[in-house]
Amino acid sequence: MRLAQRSQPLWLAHVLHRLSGLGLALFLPLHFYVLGMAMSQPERLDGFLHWSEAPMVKLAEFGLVFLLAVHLFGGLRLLVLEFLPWPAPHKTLAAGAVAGAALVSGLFLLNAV
Amino acid sequence: MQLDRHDTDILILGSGGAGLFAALHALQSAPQGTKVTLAVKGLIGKCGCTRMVQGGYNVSLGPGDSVERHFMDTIHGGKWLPDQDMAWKLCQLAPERVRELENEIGCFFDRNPDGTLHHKAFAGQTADRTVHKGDLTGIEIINRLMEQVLRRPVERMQEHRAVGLIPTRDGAALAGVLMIDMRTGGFRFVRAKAVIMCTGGGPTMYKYHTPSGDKTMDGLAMALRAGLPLRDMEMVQFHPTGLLAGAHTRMTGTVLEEGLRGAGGQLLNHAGQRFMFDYDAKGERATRDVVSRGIYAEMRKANDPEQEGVFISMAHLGPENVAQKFKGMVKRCADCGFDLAGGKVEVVPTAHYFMGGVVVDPDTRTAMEGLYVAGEDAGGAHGSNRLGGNGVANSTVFGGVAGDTVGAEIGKLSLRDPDDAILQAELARACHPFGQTPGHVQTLRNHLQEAMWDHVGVMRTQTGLTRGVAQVADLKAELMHCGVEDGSRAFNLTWHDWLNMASLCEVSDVIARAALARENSRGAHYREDFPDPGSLDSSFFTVARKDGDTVNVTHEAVRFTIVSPGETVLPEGEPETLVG
Amino acid sequence: MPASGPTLSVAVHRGTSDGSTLRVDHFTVPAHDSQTVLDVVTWIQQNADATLTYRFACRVGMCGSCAMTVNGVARWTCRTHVSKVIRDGRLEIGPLRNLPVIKDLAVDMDPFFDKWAAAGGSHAPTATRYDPVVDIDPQAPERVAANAGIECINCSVCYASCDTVAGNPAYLGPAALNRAWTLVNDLKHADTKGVLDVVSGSGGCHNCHSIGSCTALCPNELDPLSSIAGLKRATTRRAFRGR
Amino acid sequence: MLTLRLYLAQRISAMLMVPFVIVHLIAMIYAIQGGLSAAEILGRTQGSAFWFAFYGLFVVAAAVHGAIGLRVIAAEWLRLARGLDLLMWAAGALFLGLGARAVLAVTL
Ligand SMILES: Cc1cc2nc3c(=O)[nH]c(=O)nc-3n(C[C@H](O)[C@H](O)[C@H](O)COP(=O)(O)OP(=O)(O)OC[C@H]3O[C@@H](n4cnc5c(N)ncnc54)[C@H](O)[C@@H]3O)c2cc1C
Ligand code: HEM
Ligand code: SF4
Ligand code: F3S
Ligand code: FES
Repeated sequence: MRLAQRSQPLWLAHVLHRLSGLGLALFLPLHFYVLGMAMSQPERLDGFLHWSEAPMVKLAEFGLVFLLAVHLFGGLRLLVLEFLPWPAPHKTLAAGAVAGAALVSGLFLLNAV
Repeated sequence: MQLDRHDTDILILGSGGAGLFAALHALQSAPQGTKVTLAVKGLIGKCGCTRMVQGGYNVSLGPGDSVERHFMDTIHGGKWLPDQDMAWKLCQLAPERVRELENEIGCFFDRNPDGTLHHKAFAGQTADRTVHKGDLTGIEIINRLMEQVLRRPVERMQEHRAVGLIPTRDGAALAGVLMIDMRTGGFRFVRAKAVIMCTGGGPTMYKYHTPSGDKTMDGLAMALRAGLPLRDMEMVQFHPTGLLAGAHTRMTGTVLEEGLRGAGGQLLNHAGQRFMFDYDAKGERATRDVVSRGIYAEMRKANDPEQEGVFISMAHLGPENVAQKFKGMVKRCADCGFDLAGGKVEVVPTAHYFMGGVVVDPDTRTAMEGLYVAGEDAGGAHGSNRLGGNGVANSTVFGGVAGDTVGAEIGKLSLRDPDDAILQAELARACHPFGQTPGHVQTLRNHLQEAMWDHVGVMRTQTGLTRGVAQVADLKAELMHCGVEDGSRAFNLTWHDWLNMASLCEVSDVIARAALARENSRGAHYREDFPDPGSLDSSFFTVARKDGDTVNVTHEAVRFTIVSPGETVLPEGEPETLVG
Repeated sequence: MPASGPTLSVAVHRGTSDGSTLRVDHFTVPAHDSQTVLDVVTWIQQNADATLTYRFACRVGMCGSCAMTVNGVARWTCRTHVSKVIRDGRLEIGPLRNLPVIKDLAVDMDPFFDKWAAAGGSHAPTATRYDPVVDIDPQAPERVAANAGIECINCSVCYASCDTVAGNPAYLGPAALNRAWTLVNDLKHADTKGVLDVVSGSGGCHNCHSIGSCTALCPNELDPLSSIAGLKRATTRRAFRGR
Repeated sequence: MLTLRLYLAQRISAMLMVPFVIVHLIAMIYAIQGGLSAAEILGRTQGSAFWFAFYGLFVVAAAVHGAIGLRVIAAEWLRLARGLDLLMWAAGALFLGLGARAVLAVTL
């Protein structure tokens, strides 16, 4: 049976947060690895950064900032929920977090293009 | 046939207020190492009626109230028929039990703004003495009790249905209980040094009824077959306002709370007119039995198949106000499609509580060694009528008493061997439907419920009751030819429907016969052909016993051991009532 | 039984947890105005398939024994009007998730109650039946917090709806933790420390990801999500106070 | 499988990262204007004690936070029971090792 309870906003917020966290955790080693090149082979780092002009890489980069923004606001939402004894309107909080994340990544996208 | 055998020291049947308190008190008062087993037809704490208690618990802890006052109200409410020693014990121990619930079990009873216990008013009482947790008091009491039991070393037999009390060969004592493990469909015979029966009666043989679906008079049917005397069996309490939503829904019959009438709710007949003032000066605020009879009379007058019941209307009190004050009720009605706050809801009297039961002494002992009975299964404490709030007091007080009594006596009791012939007969009885061609059990149940409602219900006559007895006998015979498919017996609800129906038929017969035997009108029992209450001084109660294949009903005089009609135990100068 | 008049098309999940006999049966059930999902199931057992197993007791939303999965959502079936959940004339009814199935629509609720007990879920007395009932200010913040969560009917709807329970069998789950929170706020409770200890353990409140299906679906409108957040705060505060 | 201690570590590291991430995001939005180059990055960060401390702490927090996060996901989505600790420590070590190298590379 399809689990229809999963269409409630807080469930979506949770999954979004988890996927963004997972994405970040997988990307992070790669990011570090690339930056680490600055020490041993700066020219390869530059080479890499040149690619970043390519649309594909731009998209990926945008994706990462998006993930970070989504995860940041989702995380802030959770921290507020857990540590400030606010009453029930959690859904508003979730919506706010999504809006914030959209704003930041939108800004980034505008800047990037 | 496969029969699993099992031994224990103390076996408790049922997990309502009586069963759970029996378990806790047995553990407290029996010697270390005594094995306590709790067997129940449903899940522990999740079945039975104690959980459904809404109004609350009567206890004389309020300002100015006293055990004496609570006792006198109970005697007056029961129209001088209660066993006075039991009624006294009920009122006397209720304060201790409420303190135990609050202090040891952890209940959250509602408080006044100054922090003291809140006592609300309940009909027919001369003091505000009903403690409660909102209007879901039963959930609070049973959840807290259940938690205490779950964390203690109690052997659990959930979804185990007791089907027969099996005596020893000489018949003097109880050897054990035959049960069906409902989940596997297998039989299990449990020997015990002592059995505390708390299966909670339950008048669900009426077309409209309030109790939990698992309650079908199994305990009283078993006691009857075991030859035990049953008293006050004609006394069925009807609640005036049960929801009427059609025969196809289990919602039908469920209670719309008393407080609706208390707050000013109006009852309207088929013509849309108020009628209760034709029957009583207090109108809708009259006592349960009076209002039930008023509604029943109006229904009979109209005799309208399109609209069986009458309407309760609250809208004149302001829908928002009603929705706020009776939040739970309004939501419950809304869930099944009715607008209680703004519209009208069809209601009908509904069988609510069974005053009759096994004859016990005030310490819950029965005529059979090793068998103790407490709660709604036991007769005597309420006489002909139960005060609202005395039901849960009765089950918790006497459940605890049973646990204490058994705990103290268990050392002198031992395991006994059953009469194998009776054991085999009970096994055969339970398996009977598998030998017949499958039929439709529910149709028979519907017919039984119609017959009891029409002939052995709110208002009774000799002709009607006689017809009732005959119809019940016919249905019993039909049931014996109505089979159940013998596929898998594991969790086979239809088999249990059949067994439920068998218990209900047996007890329905006794109710009708006891009602025939009482040729006057007291409390819940109303005879149109004998509307007079009879002389109070020569009050009697009925005692029914199985004798071969029939049931004999005799009269026994009420013993006024504490107070006689016309007297009171209230100290001189005490006002008649504390409520204004 | 042939049905005249409007009907519902009902799919019912059958079988036991061991999976050997899992199947879905289809029934056509007469539709009525006031009809709950429990009534639909009852009709099937009484008129179409006498072997169908389900559980109920009170039939008015007080005992919490009738919960099932209805069109993908866990619900108390005795208080769920068909019109509220029906989709295109169809109902799909299965047992609750996250609990072993005994047969058809009846699940084994023992794991749920074992966790209730494991979360410290019972009162530890500070007084006896021979002491007076203590005064408690109904407006005291603790009492208000406890009252908000106390009226749980242990129906398991929240437990069945929680994805954390599904993924993490050791997790105590929303109902047990909600009860623990009421105990932390129970001014008469003797063992607050014990409760905070067990909810800090490996199956404890810190596993909750605030998914909130519990609060969204509790038929009694309780808010386990917030209760659990309360436990998280209380345990965190205690950790920093170094006790 | 989160106990109080893991939970606290994850939440504290998360709180710590909030300012880091915000500053980092602003810096990135600013930095990508006109394209990125190794020199540009290094010119901003190399030899700066501030950026060393900033990214150093960021990496430590991210390592702790990410490792615990992966542990939770592995437990719930992959139903791993044993090996959770190993996975967590390994992930943490990887984050920390690569991260330290990166921080050193851009700030030394
Ligand atoms: C809707 C409603 C509202 C009520 N409101 C109030 C109120 O406000 N105040 C008040 O004082 N009283 C009230 N009552 C009455 C009160 O609930 C009962 O008087 C009391 O709870 C009975 O307790 P008990 O323990 O005897 O039985 P129950 O609580 O009914 O328990 C009976 C137990 O026995 C089990 N059982 C039954 N048959 C078998 C079998 N064959 N084998 C094994 N186990 C079996 C059942 O499953 C159940 O666990 C109300 C009743 C109803 C129905
Ligand atoms: C602004 C910074 C961050 C904040 C406020 C933050 C906040 C949080 C919070 C509160 C959680 C717990 C979620 C839950 O229990 O459901 C979490 C989980 C997680 N975080 Fe972060 N985080 C941040 C940065 C990061 C980074 C940089 C990574 C990458 C390594 C990351 C990876 C994860 C992972 C993998 C999880 C587990 C997801 C889950 O349990 O559903 N986070 N984060
Ligand atoms: S919290 Fe709500 S959903 Fe969960 S068991 Fe209690 S009543 Fe049911
Ligand atoms: S659905 Fe589960 S994850 Fe937490 S908020 Fe409720 S318990
Ligand atoms: S049957 Fe009791 S809650 Fe539904």
